[in-house]
Amino acid sequence: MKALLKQKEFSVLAIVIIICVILSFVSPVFLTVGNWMDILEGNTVIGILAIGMTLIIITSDIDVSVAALTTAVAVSIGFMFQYLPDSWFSVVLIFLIAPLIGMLLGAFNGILVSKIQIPAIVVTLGTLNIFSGLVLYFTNGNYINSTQFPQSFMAFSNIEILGIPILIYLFALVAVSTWFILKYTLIGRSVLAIGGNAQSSTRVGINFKKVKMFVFTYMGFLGGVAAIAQTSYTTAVDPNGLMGLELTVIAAVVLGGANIHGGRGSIPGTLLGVLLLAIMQNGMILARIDTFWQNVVTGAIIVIAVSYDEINHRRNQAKLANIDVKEAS
Amino acid sequence: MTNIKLSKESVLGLIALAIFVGLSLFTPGFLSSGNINSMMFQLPEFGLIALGMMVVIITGGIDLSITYIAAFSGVGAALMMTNGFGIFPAIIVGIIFALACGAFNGVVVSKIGVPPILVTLGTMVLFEGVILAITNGNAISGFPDAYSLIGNGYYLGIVPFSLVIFFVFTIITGLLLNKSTWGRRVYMYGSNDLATLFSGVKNSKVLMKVYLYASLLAAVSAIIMTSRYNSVKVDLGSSYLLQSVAAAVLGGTNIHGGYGKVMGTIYAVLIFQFIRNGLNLMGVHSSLVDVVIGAILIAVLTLNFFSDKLSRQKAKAAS
Amino acid sequence: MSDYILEMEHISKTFPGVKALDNVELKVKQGEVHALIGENGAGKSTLIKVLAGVHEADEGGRYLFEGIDADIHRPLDATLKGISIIYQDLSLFPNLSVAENIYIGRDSNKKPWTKINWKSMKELAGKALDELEMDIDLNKRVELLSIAQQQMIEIARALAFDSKLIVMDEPTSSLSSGEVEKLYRVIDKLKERGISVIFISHKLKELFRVSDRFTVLRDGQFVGSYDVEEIDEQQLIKRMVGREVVYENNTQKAAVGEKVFEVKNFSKEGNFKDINLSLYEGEILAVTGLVGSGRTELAQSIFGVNKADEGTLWLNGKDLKINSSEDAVKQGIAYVPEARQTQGLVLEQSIVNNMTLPVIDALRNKLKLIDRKVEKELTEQYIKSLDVRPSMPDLAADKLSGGNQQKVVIGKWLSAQPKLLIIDEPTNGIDIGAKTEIHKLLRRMVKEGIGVIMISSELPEVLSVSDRILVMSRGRIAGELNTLEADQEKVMNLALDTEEPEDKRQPEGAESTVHQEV
Amino acid sequence: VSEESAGSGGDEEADGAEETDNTSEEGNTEEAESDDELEIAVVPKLVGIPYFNASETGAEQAGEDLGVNVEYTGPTEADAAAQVKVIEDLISQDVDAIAVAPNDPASVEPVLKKAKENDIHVMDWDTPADKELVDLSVKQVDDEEFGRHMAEKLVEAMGTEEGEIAILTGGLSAANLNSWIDAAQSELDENYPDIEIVSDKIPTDEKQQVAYQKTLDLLKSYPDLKGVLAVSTPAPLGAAQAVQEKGLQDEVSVVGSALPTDSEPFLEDGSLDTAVLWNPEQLGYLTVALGKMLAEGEMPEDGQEIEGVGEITVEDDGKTVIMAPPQDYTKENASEFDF
Ligand SMILES: Nc1ncnc2c1ncn2[C@@H]1O[C@H](COP(=O)(O)OP(=O)(O)OP(=O)(O)O)[C@@H](O)[C@H]1O
Ligand SMILES: Nc1ncnc2c1ncn2[C@@H]1O[C@H](COP(=O)(O)OP(=O)(O)OP(=O)(O)O)[C@@H](O)[C@H]1O
Ligand SMILES: [Mg+2]
Ligand SMILES: [Mg+2]
Repeated sequence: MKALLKQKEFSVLAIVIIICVILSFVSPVFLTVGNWMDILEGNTVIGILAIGMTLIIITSDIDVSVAALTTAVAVSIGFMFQYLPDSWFSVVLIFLIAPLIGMLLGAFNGILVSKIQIPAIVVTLGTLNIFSGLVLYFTNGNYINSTQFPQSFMAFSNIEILGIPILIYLFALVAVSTWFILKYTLIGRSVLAIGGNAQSSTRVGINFKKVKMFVFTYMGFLGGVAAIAQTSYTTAVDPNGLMGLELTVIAAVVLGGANIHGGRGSIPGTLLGVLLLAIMQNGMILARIDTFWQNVVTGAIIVIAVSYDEINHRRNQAKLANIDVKEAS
Repeated sequence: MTNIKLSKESVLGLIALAIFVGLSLFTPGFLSSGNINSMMFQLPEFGLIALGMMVVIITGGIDLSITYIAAFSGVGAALMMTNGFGIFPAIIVGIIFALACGAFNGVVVSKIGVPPILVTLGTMVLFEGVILAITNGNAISGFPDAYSLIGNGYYLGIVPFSLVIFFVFTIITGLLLNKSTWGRRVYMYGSNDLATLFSGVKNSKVLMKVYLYASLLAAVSAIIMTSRYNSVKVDLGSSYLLQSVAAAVLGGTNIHGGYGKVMGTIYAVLIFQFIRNGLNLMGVHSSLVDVVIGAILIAVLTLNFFSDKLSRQKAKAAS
Repeated sequence: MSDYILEMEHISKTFPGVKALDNVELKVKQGEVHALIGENGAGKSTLIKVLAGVHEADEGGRYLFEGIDADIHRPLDATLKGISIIYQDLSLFPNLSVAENIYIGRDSNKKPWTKINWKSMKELAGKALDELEMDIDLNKRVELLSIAQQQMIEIARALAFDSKLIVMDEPTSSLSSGEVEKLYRVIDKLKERGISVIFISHKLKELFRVSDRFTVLRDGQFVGSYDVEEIDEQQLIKRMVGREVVYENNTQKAAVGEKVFEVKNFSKEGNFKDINLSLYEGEILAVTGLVGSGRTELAQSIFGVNKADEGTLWLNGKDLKINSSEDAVKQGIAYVPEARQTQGLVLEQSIVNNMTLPVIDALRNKLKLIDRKVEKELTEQYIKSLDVRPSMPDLAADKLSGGNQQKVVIGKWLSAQPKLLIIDEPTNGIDIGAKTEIHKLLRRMVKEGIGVIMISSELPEVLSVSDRILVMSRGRIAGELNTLEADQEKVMNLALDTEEPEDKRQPEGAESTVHQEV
Repeated sequence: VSEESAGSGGDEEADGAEETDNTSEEGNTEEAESDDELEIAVVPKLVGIPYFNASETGAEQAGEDLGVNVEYTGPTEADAAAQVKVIEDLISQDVDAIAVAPNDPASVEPVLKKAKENDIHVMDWDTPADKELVDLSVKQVDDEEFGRHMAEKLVEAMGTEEGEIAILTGGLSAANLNSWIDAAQSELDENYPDIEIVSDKIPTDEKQQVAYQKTLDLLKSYPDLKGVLAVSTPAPLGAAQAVQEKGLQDEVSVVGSALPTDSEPFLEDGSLDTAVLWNPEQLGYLTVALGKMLAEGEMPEDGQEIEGVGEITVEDDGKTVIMAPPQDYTKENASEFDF
């Protein structure tokens, strides 16, 4: 069933491997465990958001408000920190409240998309302005730094299990559970179904609006989780810190083989897309590429990757329509 | 069924008018000649980019690289002038730089068939990188005085010259879209590209021209901007990117393609202009201006939804 | 208590500006196969959509299922009551597996977090496919299947549902004859089990083969319901169209003139090979064969959308260089595709815009701008000569019924004044009335000097319309017949490929199973 | 990409932030009451970052102390075009003086000309605009001095005059960051030829997190790295965070421009050696004070004592005012400041 899907993922995988091989020749530290920990930990936020974005893109929508939404939640967390006691209870509470706030904001997007039927890119363009405007208005852009955090949260962010930072576990947990949802639950199936054919999905009784509602709310939920990850990673809340991240997130998802027209996309693919962007960032300095040329390289790799993928896709598509032509007798 | 019904665009025009009147009444200084004047100067650069974005959106695409195309074009013109060439060759080079970018987008979109949002996401980073590599991130400035007339001078002593340019390109865009065969094909392609292919339309040619035209508008905008600001840097006009998408969509352009009117986009650009200017004059915190813009975008589309629903119910009741 | 499982009475449905159904009645008995017939735009599909909860009927109707008020407001309600619909345009998920496609919808009323049991899903899907004697990998994605196989998946889904009433809207329009036979057997089985079937089709013979009762609609109105014993084909047609229609075979060979068009050594890997054909002035050349024999690919290669690997074209004394559809149109070749809605028309756009699309360059005034007036006049002229209804040039094409849409597509090409018209499945899904009109039109074009190549799978059509028949089989031309000497048997003998493919691997296509054409 | 001059990566204390709000509210009410008061507009590169918030606090305070109306407004992104629009709107409001911290000096030239034509006094602050055009130029420090000073501090912290160092910057296109970096590089070239800068300046998007990740990569890529010079306020914090995490306080020195309160946690354990900056609140205050003088037709003099700021330097041209020499914040003194 996944013959083609695998191929799509395969093309990213191939590019990732090629870059890895090059980098490991160029820089001896590239293939060290420490470097990979840094890469993974440093891309947890992008990764979590990209996983949520995958579901949205599968339903052929897009959400450009993710970074603003995540920042809004992070600022709320920072605000709450000032009132929370220094105990493990606070950390638990944050893990309950942050995703909840995220879900509320995501649900707002969801309602506008599903009930009012405004195209998602428009809705989220609007909420991007609204969320980030309000955040800046209320915070004035001021940092909330670690001196105001409960010690328990600092302790949480420093946890390492088997030498692996806690954030990587959080990332893995989000990835595995979302993969499970897509593959093994009805709602996950519905997400794929409405992306594959929206009209058919209503005919077989799938509640189109509810599913749209779900993907945006889930995106919000993950935005909440990402806000915790971001806060714990930088041990500060920076109201401008995630600005512009939404395009990176979208780039990661589509590099991972999700189809912007819907219906196709997978968690492993997205993880590869995140990884591709991550090692490119990481590799720029390791490979000692001239600062001023780094964007050229990044941009070129994105264009090449998406073109290669498209060409590949077409080739496979062409094979589909084959007729078993009779040989001359 | 054909009772007098205002088009989406006219309603938007009325909204723009209402905002204008409201602000004139309640915001001191809004209606002052100085303020009207400065709004006339501010309008063209953004309006041109929004028109370019609209044309791309009508084909069901999007051009995320458009502001970097503008910046690149500005860099081209600036380099020429700072190297002693005249204004005219500089403008030509600026336009050529932009068209080169547009052609690159066009080829990848139309020949390879990569979805525009992906192509331009990549070229956005790519063009930015190329500008950085050329300028090392520094601003280029110091243009001849005559050049600054394009963005700062007046036609006949009252109308900003840039506004005249904008007006001319608005008309050209309107004519091309509504009266030229290319424009017809753009709309048809935007609705169903397979059907145009099966009608003998060379889709790649249509698309190629779309990206070239958008980049031409970006170049014109860049010339006005560089002339107005007397300088160019990698982020020239970058804040117009998402705004131009918002303006096109607020103006009624269908984000999935097939529909979009010049007048709608112009009204949307006016609305944005009035709101920003008015709120600034009122001393509203600039973050809140963004909030208002976002809210208007959502509010207008929500209103559209409910009025559509209402008219559908009416039509039903009538028959 | 009646023995009707479904009773719909006084059903009306108004779309803005169109009364699609007007006081219609449909009553279906337990365990019967009930045919719903009517011309294009008569309202069959609309009635089915009301039945299914896709559309809500206007007030005042009565809709009972199993004797009680059906209370169906959305598709899920119908599904839960045991009503399955196989829509004209299918309802599959190309990105999901066969098993998922068959199973989907069964648990639409369950909680969203319910876990999917892949094992039981596959078991169930496997059983349904067995019943249809289909052997398809359950894990295969549906987009990899042929159209015919996809149609069968849709039927398997309805079977798997344990439905009490299954509606099939033109299920056979894309099936090969073998699969059609299979479908008949399945319908017989359903009948034995007491399941009711509503069957929509434009193929009358087929209807007489499977149906117990007919309900006829005309222009959104109920004409009547009849037992199969009490009515014959001619009477049925009369009731559908309100007049008598005679389907006459072409008995007179056209006076053949000069050669106008020639295809030489055309080949495209994986599509067709060594195609040579000629078209003479004054004749209609039919290209027929089984589904998947490569006719569409050949036509599209001539038209330039699918470039051939090798071979040359010759038209009216000139060799042609065709790299794109644009070139083809410029050289005077027109192509009416088989997929009317996706390839033939820009549905959201007006009739004018569609009709003038290929010739728009010629409709410019001195300023090189489109001359709206000329454009409109031209369109109105073709609307009139083709009798497109309603005759409103500014109406969006998606508001037209299938037959009228086809007329617009043909009008589009007439306005381009082509030298050669290739028309692919011209009457697929079109009612008898419109069908004969289109056939007459083809005749008229030939008389006016346009070369016509008609691709069709419907043998009666081929035999009645064409002058000469080319039969394709597995990407090659298997033979040529003069229509006057041809009959269905001869055509089928050529179309059936007796040789087995060397590669025994089952190709994606549906061409493998071979039965008699109807 | 935002590129504020030396935007604070800092954390205003919670009560500090509240204070800001209060003052601005009061400012607004004042505005409504008195129409005949002088109106001084102060335009930062962008609003909503800590550094410019601190200047705002100072500016509003000066407005209150000196009895002038202060309009502190700017774009939400450090975009030259957006900033020009703000200035144009201010001209429409007919203020008495406009002080601008240009995102791109050249791009504000035409609009400043226009302001002058409308009889508005124009000045620049934080980052210089075209010298010919402005009536007064307020500089927090001397750019050349500042850059060289940071380089010296870095060498001092490294304790050696040879080895590899890297330079982080807020953004590649920020003019004043570039001029500091250029000055620092000249200082190193001229006086410490054995110090090698390993790569071009590395942009950090004005984000602590990016500076952190880039520094981690640098530390891996150049294991012999001895020092990091981080220009733009979030950058030193990110660099220090990386050094702290890897426990390299003793091997790698970090020096850069940052606010003392933000730097404190890193100064404590030596992951950040010295933060060099000036007092942004004072800068805001001085800007308004000088704006008032200008509007009243006076010019400052060299060595003049400005209340609330201290003694200022006026350069030979008579219109470039330098607030104070750069200030070093270290482990020892950082806790004494509240910005
Ligand atoms: N959504 C709609 N909006 C407006 N008119 C519609 C709509 N759907 C159908 N119609 C109109 O209703 C009438 C009946 O259409 P319907 O599709 O039911 O015909 P049909 O009998 O199924 O024809 P065919 O044999 O071509 O499939 C047609 O005139 C059609 O144009
Ligand atoms: N859209 C499609 N997706 C997948 N397979 C397709 C598609 N269209 C055609 N095919 C497959 O391509 C093969 C050739 O089909 P094609 O339509 O050319 O045959 P044909 O001889 O024209 O028959 P017909 O026109 O009756 O379908 C068939 O196996 C068919 O299943
Ligand atoms: Mg129908
Ligand atoms: Mg075909």
